Amino acid sequence: MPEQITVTVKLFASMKEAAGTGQLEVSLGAGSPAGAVWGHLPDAVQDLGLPKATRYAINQQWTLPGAVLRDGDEVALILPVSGG
Amino acid sequence: MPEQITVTVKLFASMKEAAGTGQLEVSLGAGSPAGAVWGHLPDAVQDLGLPKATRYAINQQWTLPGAVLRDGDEVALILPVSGG
Amino acid sequence: MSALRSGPLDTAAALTAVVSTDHGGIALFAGTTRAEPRLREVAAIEYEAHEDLAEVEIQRILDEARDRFGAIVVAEHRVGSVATGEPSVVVAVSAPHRAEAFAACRYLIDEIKDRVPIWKRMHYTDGGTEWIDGTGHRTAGQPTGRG
Amino acid sequence: MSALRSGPLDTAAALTAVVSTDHGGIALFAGTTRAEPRLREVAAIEYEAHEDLAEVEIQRILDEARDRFGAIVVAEHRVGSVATGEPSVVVAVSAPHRAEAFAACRYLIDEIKDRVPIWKRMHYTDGGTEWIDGTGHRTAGQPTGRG
Repeated sequence: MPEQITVTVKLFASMKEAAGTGQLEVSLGAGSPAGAVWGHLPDAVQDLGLPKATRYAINQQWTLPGAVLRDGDEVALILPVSGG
Repeated sequence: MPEQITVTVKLFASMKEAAGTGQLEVSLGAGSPAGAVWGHLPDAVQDLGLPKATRYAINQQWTLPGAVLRDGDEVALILPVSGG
Repeated sequence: MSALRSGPLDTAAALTAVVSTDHGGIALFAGTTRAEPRLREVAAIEYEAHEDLAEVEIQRILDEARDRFGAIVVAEHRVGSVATGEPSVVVAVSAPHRAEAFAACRYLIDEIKDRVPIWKRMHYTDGGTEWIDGTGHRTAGQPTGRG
Repeated sequence: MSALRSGPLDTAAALTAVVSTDHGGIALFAGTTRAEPRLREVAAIEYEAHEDLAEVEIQRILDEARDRFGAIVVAEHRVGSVATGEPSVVVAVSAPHRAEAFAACRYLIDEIKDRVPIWKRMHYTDGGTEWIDGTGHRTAGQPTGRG
């Protein structure tokens, strides 16, 4: 079992714009929760601040920020939505 | 002032069908209320019974059964409605 | 403009009629004729109106909805025979926000059904007819076991 | 069938899609882009979705409405740029009666707005833009006195 895992982080809206891309590869310690990806994002994204109501989806399933990531997962940061 | 007045009674739905016409002339005593026209309608109409929720309109304005009729008025018997 | 129609209602035109760049929501309701095959199958519904009073009353209801909800509103009701699946009435509104749009739309259809002098006569596939006007008057069709 | 559309929504087709001779009521809601000339005038709204998750979530909401209200249901949402006055989302339902039709229609639009991962970015006529996603991120336009 590797000590580091790599996950794909999907970004949208202002975070996608700040990152200049909608998709980033992030390496972090095995056993890290979904919420831990935030600390690995570019400064330009972190400068936006993380809205309290942000939700997480792993592999297109809603999850909680405490859900443990596995190598190869796709984690989406779902900012407060405004469709409709 | 005449002792008798003549009003036009407008009938709809099953009452129009029973009367064979949508419009009848009715003569009744001066000072009669709208509700009094019922007793002057043909037996075929009266056999249907007067539904409790029937409303009245005089000259296309809603009114109460106690409203006094004047000569030449048009009285409509508005059975419980079922449009829509 | 008359709210009573002897031909098919144009629901798409009702939507178009209420579009506004001031308004964030459009709501529409259409009442359609149900076939009711498990009760007594309906072939068509015939609508009869006190036309003058119905026009006045529908306009009054439209004015009320416009005033109460700040809505743009339209309503049309069929008279004559309406086949199953076809709309007999359509109301459409636009309003600044979603909540007013739903409230105005509901107000229109509820008040039209309660207040406008229009009656329906069911025409069943068994040949019978029935006025829905509080008198219970009906003509017999073939026996259906429902009386 | 995909619920996300990059071109104009066809509200008339949404009505047609839910017609049923088993159902007595059709309800539709469309969300449209407001110009807001008295606040900061809007030229267009751009919608961005997490497309895969949005499709899944809209289908889930449609299933819920179908089960709860016995309704036939459709929903479509724009992605990309939507001009003022145009619909960005449309939901339509048919149900046995009026009350369920309104309830199902309201359920669809409320849940879509709450749950589906779609974000809007305002494009103002002064050239500025603003993401509506909880971050308050905006680009400046010409001064408007609103900050």
